[in-house]
Amino acid sequence: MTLLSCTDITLDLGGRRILEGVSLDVSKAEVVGLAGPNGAGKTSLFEVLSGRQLNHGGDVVLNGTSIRKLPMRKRVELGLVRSYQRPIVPAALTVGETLKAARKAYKPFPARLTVEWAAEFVRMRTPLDAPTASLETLERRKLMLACLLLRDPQIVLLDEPASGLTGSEIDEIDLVVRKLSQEYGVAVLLIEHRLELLAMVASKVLVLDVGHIIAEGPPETVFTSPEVRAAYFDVPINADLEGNLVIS
Amino acid sequence: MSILKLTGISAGYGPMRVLHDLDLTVEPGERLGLVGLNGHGKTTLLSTIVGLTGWQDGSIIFEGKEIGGRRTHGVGRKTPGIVRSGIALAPQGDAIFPGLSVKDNLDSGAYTSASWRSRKRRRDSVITVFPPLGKLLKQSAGTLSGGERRMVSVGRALMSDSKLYLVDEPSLGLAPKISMGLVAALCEIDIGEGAMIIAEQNLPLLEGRVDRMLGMHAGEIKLDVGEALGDVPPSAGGMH
Amino acid sequence: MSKTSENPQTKHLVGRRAWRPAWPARPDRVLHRRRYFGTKRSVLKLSGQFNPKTLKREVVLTDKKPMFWLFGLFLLVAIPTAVGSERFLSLFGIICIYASINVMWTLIMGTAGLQSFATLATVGVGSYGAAYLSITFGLPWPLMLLVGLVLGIAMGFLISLPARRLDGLYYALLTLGLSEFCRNFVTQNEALGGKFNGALFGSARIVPSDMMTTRLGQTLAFLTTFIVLLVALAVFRWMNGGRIGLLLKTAATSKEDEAFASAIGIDWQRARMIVFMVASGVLGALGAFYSTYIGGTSLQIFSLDLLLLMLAMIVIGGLGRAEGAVIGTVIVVGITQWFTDWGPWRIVLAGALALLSVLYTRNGLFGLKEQMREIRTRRQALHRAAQTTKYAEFLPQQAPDIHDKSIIAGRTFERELREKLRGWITPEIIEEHRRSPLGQHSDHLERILNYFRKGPLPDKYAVYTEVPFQSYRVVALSGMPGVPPRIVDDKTYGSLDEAYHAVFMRRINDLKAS
Amino acid sequence: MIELIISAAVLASMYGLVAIGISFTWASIGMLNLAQGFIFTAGGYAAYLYAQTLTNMGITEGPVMSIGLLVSGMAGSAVAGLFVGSIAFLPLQDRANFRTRGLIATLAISLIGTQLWLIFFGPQSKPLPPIFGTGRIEIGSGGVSYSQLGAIVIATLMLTAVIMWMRSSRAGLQMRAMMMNPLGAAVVGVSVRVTGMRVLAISGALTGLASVMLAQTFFVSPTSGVQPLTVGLIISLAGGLGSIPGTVIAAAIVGLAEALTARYLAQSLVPFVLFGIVVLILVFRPRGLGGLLEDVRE
Repeated sequence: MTLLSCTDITLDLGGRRILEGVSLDVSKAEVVGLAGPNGAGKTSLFEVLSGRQLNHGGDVVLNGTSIRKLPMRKRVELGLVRSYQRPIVPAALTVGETLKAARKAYKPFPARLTVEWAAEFVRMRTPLDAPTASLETLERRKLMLACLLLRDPQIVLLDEPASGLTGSEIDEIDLVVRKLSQEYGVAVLLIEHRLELLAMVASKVLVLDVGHIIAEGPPETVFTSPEVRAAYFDVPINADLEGNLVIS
Repeated sequence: MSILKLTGISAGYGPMRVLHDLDLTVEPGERLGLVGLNGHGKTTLLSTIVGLTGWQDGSIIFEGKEIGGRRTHGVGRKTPGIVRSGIALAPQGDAIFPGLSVKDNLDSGAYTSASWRSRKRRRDSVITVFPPLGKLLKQSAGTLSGGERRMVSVGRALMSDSKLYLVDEPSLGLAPKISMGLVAALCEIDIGEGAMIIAEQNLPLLEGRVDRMLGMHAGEIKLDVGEALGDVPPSAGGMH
Repeated sequence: MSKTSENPQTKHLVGRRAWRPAWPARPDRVLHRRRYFGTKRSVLKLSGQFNPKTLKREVVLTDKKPMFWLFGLFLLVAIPTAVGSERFLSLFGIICIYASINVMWTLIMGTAGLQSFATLATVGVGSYGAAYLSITFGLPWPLMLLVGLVLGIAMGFLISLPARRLDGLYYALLTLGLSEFCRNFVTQNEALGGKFNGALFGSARIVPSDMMTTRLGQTLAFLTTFIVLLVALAVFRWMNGGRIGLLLKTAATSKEDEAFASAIGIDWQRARMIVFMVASGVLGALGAFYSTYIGGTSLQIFSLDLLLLMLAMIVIGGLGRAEGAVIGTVIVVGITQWFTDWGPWRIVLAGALALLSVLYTRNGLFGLKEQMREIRTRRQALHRAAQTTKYAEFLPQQAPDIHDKSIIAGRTFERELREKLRGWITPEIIEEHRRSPLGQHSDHLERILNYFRKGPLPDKYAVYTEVPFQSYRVVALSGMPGVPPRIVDDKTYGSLDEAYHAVFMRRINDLKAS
Repeated sequence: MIELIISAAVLASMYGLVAIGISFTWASIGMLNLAQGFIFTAGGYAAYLYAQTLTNMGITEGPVMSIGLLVSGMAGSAVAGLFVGSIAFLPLQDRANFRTRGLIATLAISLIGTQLWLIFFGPQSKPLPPIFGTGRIEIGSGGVSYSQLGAIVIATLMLTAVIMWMRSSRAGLQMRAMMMNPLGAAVVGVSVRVTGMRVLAISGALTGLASVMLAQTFFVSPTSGVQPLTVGLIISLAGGLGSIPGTVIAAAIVGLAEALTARYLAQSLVPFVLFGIVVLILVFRPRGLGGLLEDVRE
């Protein structure tokens, strides 16, 4: 059954049309991949879905009720959480305090054990009194994920969770994504540049280009479709900078 | 005489030491690729040359003049002087001027009197390198897309009368096809007797296009790049 | 979980051991925590430890702050009561009132992070409102305090309206103008003493005016101001140290922090408003208290100079800390009220102090210790960073954090080993392995294989048989029990030897890239 | 009617000078200069000292006096601006929390400065000799005094010159570049410190001009900088910090409002009206009339 769906999302920022008529559905425990060149509007779509950007056209529905007007924190309470592309953590706190703040963000507070579970789930390996400012990218991402997961979300929006990481670090994050959907039944909407990863974990992939969905479906069919290949790979050197298709 | 000679360069930010006693010589007319993974000191090396690191030590000789030395604070205080002596930098994250038009952005790169007087000609030559900018001259730089911003940033560096061009991560954050176009354009520019250093994480982008390729690992320069990184599958470092 | 744990790496550095008072534990008594009434907070942060020198158990006080607070507050109340002169009592009374206002201001600027300069305006509204009602309707002093509280909250509500829409700086300037606005309002208004330059006297007092001529009355009046300061400090602790304070700290410093806070579901705007309302209410009540203390109020409360002086107090002490607000007040009020015969020079001195602390300290007097420590660690780290090259096998960011030398030695060894092995990787070796992945090998290849074998589990690859003798895949082990291996790529291999060789090539690549 | 317009224009041009100084400083070096009141008085006192010297030499009017007054006022304020810069800008410029610390430092300077003027010049107001003579031009029913006309003309000329210079010259481009992105400016060879001091001197000079011309009617006293500072802040707020067109429009609105209120309501209501106007503007445009720059900066 459909968990999160959005229909006909349009978004204008600073006089530019960022998204136009974007619709998507995510079912329970499903991993949906979102790919597309830079500036295609992937992150903007996340801003709309998560409620950070409320001035948009179209509707967002979670569990059958419209959350079109709800601010971000209300959506978090309903079980829709997101991460950011930049590895942000509060600058003035320690790791332990950050987790405590996440636990006490709103009532009812989850048990302390849940926090420990979440920290273990993402395999955090940092002392609790370490200031968050000194953390590296991987640990920052893990801390963010732990804070999101201790509230038992139904759907997680991950914005390039592996950006800025290398080799084995990426594997750790990938592992979290897989475990989330396969073992805990959490739906994941994933922005990702590595198509080979999407091919393995996602059951459905959407490719955005200049605010439009240009392809949608199972990864095998999407990645072999000519439009996607044109947008992503087979490009003449003097490509149009806007990311428009230049099929010569 | 070499155009740039670094000896015993160490640099870092606060307690972090990012560069470890590295030496590097750049000859006139050379196009140099600097490859390595994230966090191994490529950006710091370029920042050190123009004095934008937290602290630094070691000698940097640019055209026979010492611009380095020991410095522990005052980030960027010497940068304008160094830049004016003939080093142009297109930094990571662009650092363009969002409220100015593209034309003004480019013009601001012409900071020596000679290049300021000939700014029209220089602007035209930048546009021949990056044709899409021609249509956008009047537009405010804040409304540009990522690829266009990067072009403005690199184009601004090209506007100056510099001997040494430093380009930091031309592909970062750009879709593969856009970064390919950008790097190709960079590698076609005629640098004459000057030199250019391109720092890049994505090795295949530079392969075969630059005169010399240096690998950076953990703050040291490893010369044998082909061997160290050549077999990494292209997708691993390609899309950050 | 939420308690901070000791970081083993930062403990027991030679010469850097923090001085902590310790006394022997009573073995006959189990150490139990005393708690503040009605809260889960313990009175003193005590922890048990074993002293290896004396071979005894000790109780250690980990946080000395409460002791300093107690001592400082005791001095604040004891000195004027003991001296007992009228000048001393009134000086310390003013110190207590200003300190309470500054503590609340700190709550607004530090905890809530709102750059509001309307503090004195709120105090003044409370003060004028209470004094006016008391003079006109004969309100007794407890009701005056209540009126002040209500007026303060109302004022806080009004001021907070633009806070959501305006940027920090615009908001600061707007509120800065508010005092000027209030001052004008009072001078225009006959009922509020506009004719007498805003002086409005004759309201009810806590200590009746006939008692104020006696030493007992003066002492009593001073003690009431001290109690007010205690109340303000308690409110500060309640707001800043509690849940709301933590939530606000999460969203404190930047837009990114705010993004993080909303991502984990914190309603920081509401928390900010709560703190602001509470602080405004207390400020209004403080204004009313001021009226009951001096029996009226005057225009001086709205003056820009007083606002600047109060800002100087906060800045000298250190923004964002209650102790900074109190000490700064003691210093500045001490200078300006005690050396009255210096004329304008005393204001110059206070201003110069504020200027110096802005120029040379990061966060006032109470930030000094931290600043010194930071300078020292930075020097040490710079020194170390500039001298050694041993750390080159780490990502440069990690090196200074590693205190255990054996880790560094171990990694150095690993690096040298890897470098040596890397030098042995030749096409011949690879060809040799391709020919026979198993069995007897040359010395170099055997050593390389041995290095691969002794590696930890999580980095290892394995061969997965899809169809026996037909199709094999390379998988990577997770290294965790219960977590299945994952498939690394979509290639399949026709024979086991090919698959073995593929694994070997992957590891060779890993070795080369390391 | 004419008189109303003229007095509005005088007020607008005077306040505009101060406000543009504040706005300009904020936008280019990120420091809100609350010592602008101190700089304002410095110009007034410099002109006063000049007038004193000339009077002692026996010259009481004429071009030497008039031009000298203007120049000495501008020079005095520019020097004061440099002084503020060397205390509050240069040492703090690349430290953490520069914005807050700069704001507090300038506040402290204005606190000290007022007291110092009080110590050295005493609390009495000092008059300045007339710059533009004392005549009037009669137009229809109303008339314009020379000093009003002179103030408008000189302020307009000065503002236009500065704006033109900002728009077209290379130094102007550098300053605008620094407003947008200090790192980028450093990369293209703009020294933040040198340019910052230049900006402070220029905005100081503009303030000094306003100071001398306002001193024609209001005299010079230790606290005479407070009113222009407050109104200047209000205008730069309403105009959107950093936006020159926005500031000019806001100055016009505020000047007109002040003239209208003073004429048809009461002089004492002026602060209320001004405050109301700025609140109204900020409610509908939280970043002021021309606060586009800030949007772009993010």
